[in-house]
Amino acid sequence: MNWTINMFYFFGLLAVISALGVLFTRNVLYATFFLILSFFSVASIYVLGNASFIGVTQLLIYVGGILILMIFGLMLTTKLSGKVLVTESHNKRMGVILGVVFFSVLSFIIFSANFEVLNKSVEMPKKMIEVIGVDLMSKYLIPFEIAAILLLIALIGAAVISEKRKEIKE
Amino acid sequence: MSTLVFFLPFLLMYTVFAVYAERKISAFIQDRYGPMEVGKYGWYQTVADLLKLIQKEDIIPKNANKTLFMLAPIVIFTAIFCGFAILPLTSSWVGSLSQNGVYFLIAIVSLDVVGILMAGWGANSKYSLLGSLRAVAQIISYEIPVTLSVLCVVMISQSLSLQEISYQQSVLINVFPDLESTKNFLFGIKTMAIDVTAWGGFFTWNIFRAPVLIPVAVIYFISTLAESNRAPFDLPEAESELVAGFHTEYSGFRWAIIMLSEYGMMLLVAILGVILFFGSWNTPLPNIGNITLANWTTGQPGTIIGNLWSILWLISKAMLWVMAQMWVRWTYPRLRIDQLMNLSWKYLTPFAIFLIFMSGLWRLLMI
Amino acid sequence: MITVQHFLVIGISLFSIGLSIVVIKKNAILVLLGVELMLNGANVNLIGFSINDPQIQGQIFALFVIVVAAAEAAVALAVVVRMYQYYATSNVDEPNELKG
Amino acid sequence: MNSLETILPFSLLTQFSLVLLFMPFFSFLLLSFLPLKNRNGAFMSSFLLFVSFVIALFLFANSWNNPPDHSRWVWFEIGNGILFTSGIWLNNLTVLLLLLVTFVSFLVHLFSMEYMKGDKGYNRYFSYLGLFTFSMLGIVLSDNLLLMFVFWELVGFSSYLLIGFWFHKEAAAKASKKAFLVNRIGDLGFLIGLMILRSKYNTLDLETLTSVVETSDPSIYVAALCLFGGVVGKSAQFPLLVWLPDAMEGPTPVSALIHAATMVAAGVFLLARIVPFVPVEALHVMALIGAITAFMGGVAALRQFDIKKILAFSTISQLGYMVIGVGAGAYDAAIFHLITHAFFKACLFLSAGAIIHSLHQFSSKNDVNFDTQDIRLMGGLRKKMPFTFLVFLLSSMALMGMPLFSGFLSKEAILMASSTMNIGWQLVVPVLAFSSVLITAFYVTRMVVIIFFGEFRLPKVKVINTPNFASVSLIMKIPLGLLAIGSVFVLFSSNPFDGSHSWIIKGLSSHVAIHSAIVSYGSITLMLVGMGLAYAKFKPSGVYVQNLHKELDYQNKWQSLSFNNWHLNKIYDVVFIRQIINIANAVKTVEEKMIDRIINYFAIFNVILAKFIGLFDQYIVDGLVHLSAFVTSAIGWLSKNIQTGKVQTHIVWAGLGILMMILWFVV
Repeated sequence: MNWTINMFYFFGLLAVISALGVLFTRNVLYATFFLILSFFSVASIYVLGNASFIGVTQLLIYVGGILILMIFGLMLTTKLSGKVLVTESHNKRMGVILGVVFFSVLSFIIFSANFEVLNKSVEMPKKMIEVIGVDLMSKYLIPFEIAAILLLIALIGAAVISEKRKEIKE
Repeated sequence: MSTLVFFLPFLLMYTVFAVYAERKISAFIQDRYGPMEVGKYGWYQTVADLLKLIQKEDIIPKNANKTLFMLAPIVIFTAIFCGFAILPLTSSWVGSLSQNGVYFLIAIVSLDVVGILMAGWGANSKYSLLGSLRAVAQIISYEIPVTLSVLCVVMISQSLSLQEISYQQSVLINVFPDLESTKNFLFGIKTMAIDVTAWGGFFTWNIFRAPVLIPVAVIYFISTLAESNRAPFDLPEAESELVAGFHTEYSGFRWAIIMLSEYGMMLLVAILGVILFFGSWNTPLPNIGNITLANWTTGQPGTIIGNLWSILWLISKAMLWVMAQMWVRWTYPRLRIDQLMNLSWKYLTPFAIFLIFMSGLWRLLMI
Repeated sequence: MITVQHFLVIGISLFSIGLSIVVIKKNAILVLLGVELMLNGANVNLIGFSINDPQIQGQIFALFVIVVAAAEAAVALAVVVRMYQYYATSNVDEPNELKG
Repeated sequence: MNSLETILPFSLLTQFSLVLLFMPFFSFLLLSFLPLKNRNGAFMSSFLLFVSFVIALFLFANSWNNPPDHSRWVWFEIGNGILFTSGIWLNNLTVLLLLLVTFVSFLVHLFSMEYMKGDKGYNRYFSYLGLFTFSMLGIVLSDNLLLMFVFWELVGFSSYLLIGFWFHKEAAAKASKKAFLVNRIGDLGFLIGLMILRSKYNTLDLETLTSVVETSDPSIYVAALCLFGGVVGKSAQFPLLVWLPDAMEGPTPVSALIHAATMVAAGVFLLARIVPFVPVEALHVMALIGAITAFMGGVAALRQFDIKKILAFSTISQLGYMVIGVGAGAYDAAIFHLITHAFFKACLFLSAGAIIHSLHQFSSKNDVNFDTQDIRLMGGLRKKMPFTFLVFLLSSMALMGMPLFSGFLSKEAILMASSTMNIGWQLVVPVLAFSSVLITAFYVTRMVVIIFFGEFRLPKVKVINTPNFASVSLIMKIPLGLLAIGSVFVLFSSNPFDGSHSWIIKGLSSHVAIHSAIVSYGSITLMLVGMGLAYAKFKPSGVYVQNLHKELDYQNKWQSLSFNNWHLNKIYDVVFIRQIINIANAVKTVEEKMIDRIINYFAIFNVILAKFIGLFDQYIVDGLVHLSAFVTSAIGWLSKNIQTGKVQTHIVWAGLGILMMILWFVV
């Protein structure tokens, strides 16, 4: 148990620090790799939170899918001129204030709330993945199907939107 | 622990000999000798090469992004080596008894794309960048048929756990905690009522339990060739076009690690393929009446003899798979990039989806 | 013992950082990254809430969030690519035709 | 709603009468708004009128001597429950008049088709005719006084349009204005009468009024006289008879339609409608007015040289007869006279129109300019226009009251009725009525002899190259012939000497009309005397007629009196118009000298006040406005910065909003 909580702290810190890295680095590519690290840590946190399936899904979809896509997008939307890819920042004051205020308000709420009931240890199902599978195919069938349709629509939509058209503004 | 204790040293050894094997096989296919000078039949050629590589200077291009450039081989190797962590080596020796083994494997393997991108971008070379983009596009595209073919197996075996999948193909099926009363039938067709549970051997391998998996195995084989950037899908490192693709700028030890990763990838997909389709660590020999060949050549789980048999069968089957990969490499010409994508999206993926459907139907025959 | 609060703190940290990224960064891709980070923060919360739930509703919810995030990322990226084609920039503050 | 005024259902006859009513209205609308070429509009208009006429025939066949058919519905409501109804009342009187109006109107349409040929406002003319016919039919059909008043005014308006049809002629424009204004004076009386009746009896429905009005009520006496005021205006009775002669400026077929057959008869029709509840004293007053009018009109007709003016004064005189008839208690006789008069007078007008038309063509053919209506320049037309002469003669006989003609029958009936008024001052009525017979005979004979006998006098004044008349076209002859047939007795009574046996009189009243041979013989004698005197004076070989083309308008004051219509125009000018102008001038002086000055001072005061208010406005009110504007613009400036058009700024504000919500709901 001690080992678990230590791992949790480690990955939690890693997630937050690499997220901060995304925030503070000016190099776009670094930011993306920081984010990969952060998501990787978050996946680990999921695993520690007894949600290994979600953890792996996180790895598969976020790290293996979305972020790779993002890096592709980056490479497609910047001119490859050998320069270091940097992004500028603006609204710095507002962004930081907003983040800090959000963080403080939400943490104030969290620490003032009572989580006793939620923290009571309960017998968890052995085969978590079976629960998820059965639930998805019974209880959550309609959301599942809707999500499928949503994905299809997004797929087609993304293809249509990014299609090259002739009337490109110079 | 199997990963560190067994696979790391094994991977190093295997790479050395795989490179040698590759040279020799290519030589045989091209009707020549291959390395012959260093040691008997050139046995030590690869070792000598390795020594040379370690001695070589670690060159980092001036305009490269140093961090990414240096980090990339490690990331690639880590991602692939992570995959070994959940492989069941024997009936009792398994890296991580994860319930989501296959799923994790697919996820973690795709991470090497990150490393490839880092390498390609970090080198700040056009060849590298184009190579890495090609690699990534290829790997992401071929992940789809790989995942779908794996999904076929998952539908047949109703599990994501690699060890459970292994046991299902074993004569020891009833030893596994959740499978005490499970029976295997010939071709998985229950109505035929030919109980092969006690036969073991190749009768209980997945391609025999559900023959629908044979085309799935073919798809898996083709797609994993592309996944590991092997010929005929080695466009990312097409010498004639891109010098050496994303690892053009690497040299010495880092280049060695990249090559190590590539061969590691080959081994990984080979072992996974063996586990999924060809009986995992199980013996191909069935029990024939009183001659319980299967039981003899499997041993009891947990015993040393059992572990040794398991390792033998698993590794030998994987080696055969790797040999097949090499065979293909030296036989077929390289595809064009559009043919590559066509193959994935227009043929393999739809066919794999169809096979998922067929697998579902087959599964209905099994219960 | 990992409690719900542990998850929540990490969740809100990620969320706040993501929000700051969304506001601060100029590059559209980075803004998207911020959004993804915020979604992850939310997901961490969901996982945290389901650690002691035998029905693991939080996990399933998180699954759906990830699915929707994937769809969102695909479409958003397509939009960014299109924007780059059209405006020849991927900075979100440059296409300001909505400005009154 | 008044308990007596229930809603009465729509009957089939009512629906037919509505169709009949709106046919001419459609004609008006179509001709006003469709760009019709040539004579299509006239044909269409005449056709619609013919449809109306056919329906009128149908209604007549169904309603004559049958129980009245009355439909009534709520028209509008004022305030809470004060209802006004409207409806259609078909009784003998109504259908008779419907038949007359549609028939005469149709014939006038036919006649006008030829008469107005080549006029610029051809379609406009027919659309006005449609409107007029519609209004007249409305008067006839409506079952209550208010609706009738509405149509009454419409009739006034459409006659204004028709009289002033050639508005580019100053005389026509003036005449139309005069007709309109003089009618207004009478209509004021009508309106007051309506108000009295409504306030007293709470209804204007004729059928209801007949049953509720008590004739002993003094207010009904006033109301009846007020309504009679309307009649005086519309039917050109004394003292409002000045407009009718001037109205002859309109096209001649119009005069035939509205100044002989329909509009001027509307007054008599109104009297016939209200007579059941009019007190006897009021009737006597009406009879007196009628007698005065008959006499004055007759006298005024004596010395006219304009053919249409003679007919106009004759019409006034005959209308006077009708009013005498109503006043003497024989409204049936009055209506009878109305009908017969409509026929022969319309015939006379149309014949006059034919003559004028022919002379007009003659003048343009010979390229000479002369007054085509002046009888001094006519003469001898008997040979040149034989058909016209024939119909003119027949109608003239009827007008004089020659036995065997329709006019004799109706005039006899009126004279019989007037002869019952023989007490005290009432004796004036029969005396004037009988003397008018002689006068009528005199001026009619004068007119016929001067126009048709002797020799054509125009060549004496002007040089004529081709002294040939164009013959009257068939389309003009048909109406003339039909109307002339209406002047013969057989249409109305089997007995040529006794009007009381006429089916019209029988159909209109139940009481048995008295018949006195003395009255008949007396009137015939008087007529013959008048004819003889006239012939003696105007015989074609006489000195007077030989020098007629050189005759002046008048030579002595008696002639002047007749020629100038008793100097009524001059009297009104002196008595009313001058006085009113004087009063107006006085008022103007007061206005200029006193009120304007007060207003000026007030204005100066106001200007001074305004200066102060202006200062107040500038610094305090405007200051407030500027302040608020400044505050608003400041807020706008502040909020403008929120709208940067940049996504991320919006996200900041959205985030702050969510934060607020979190604080609101959670903390």
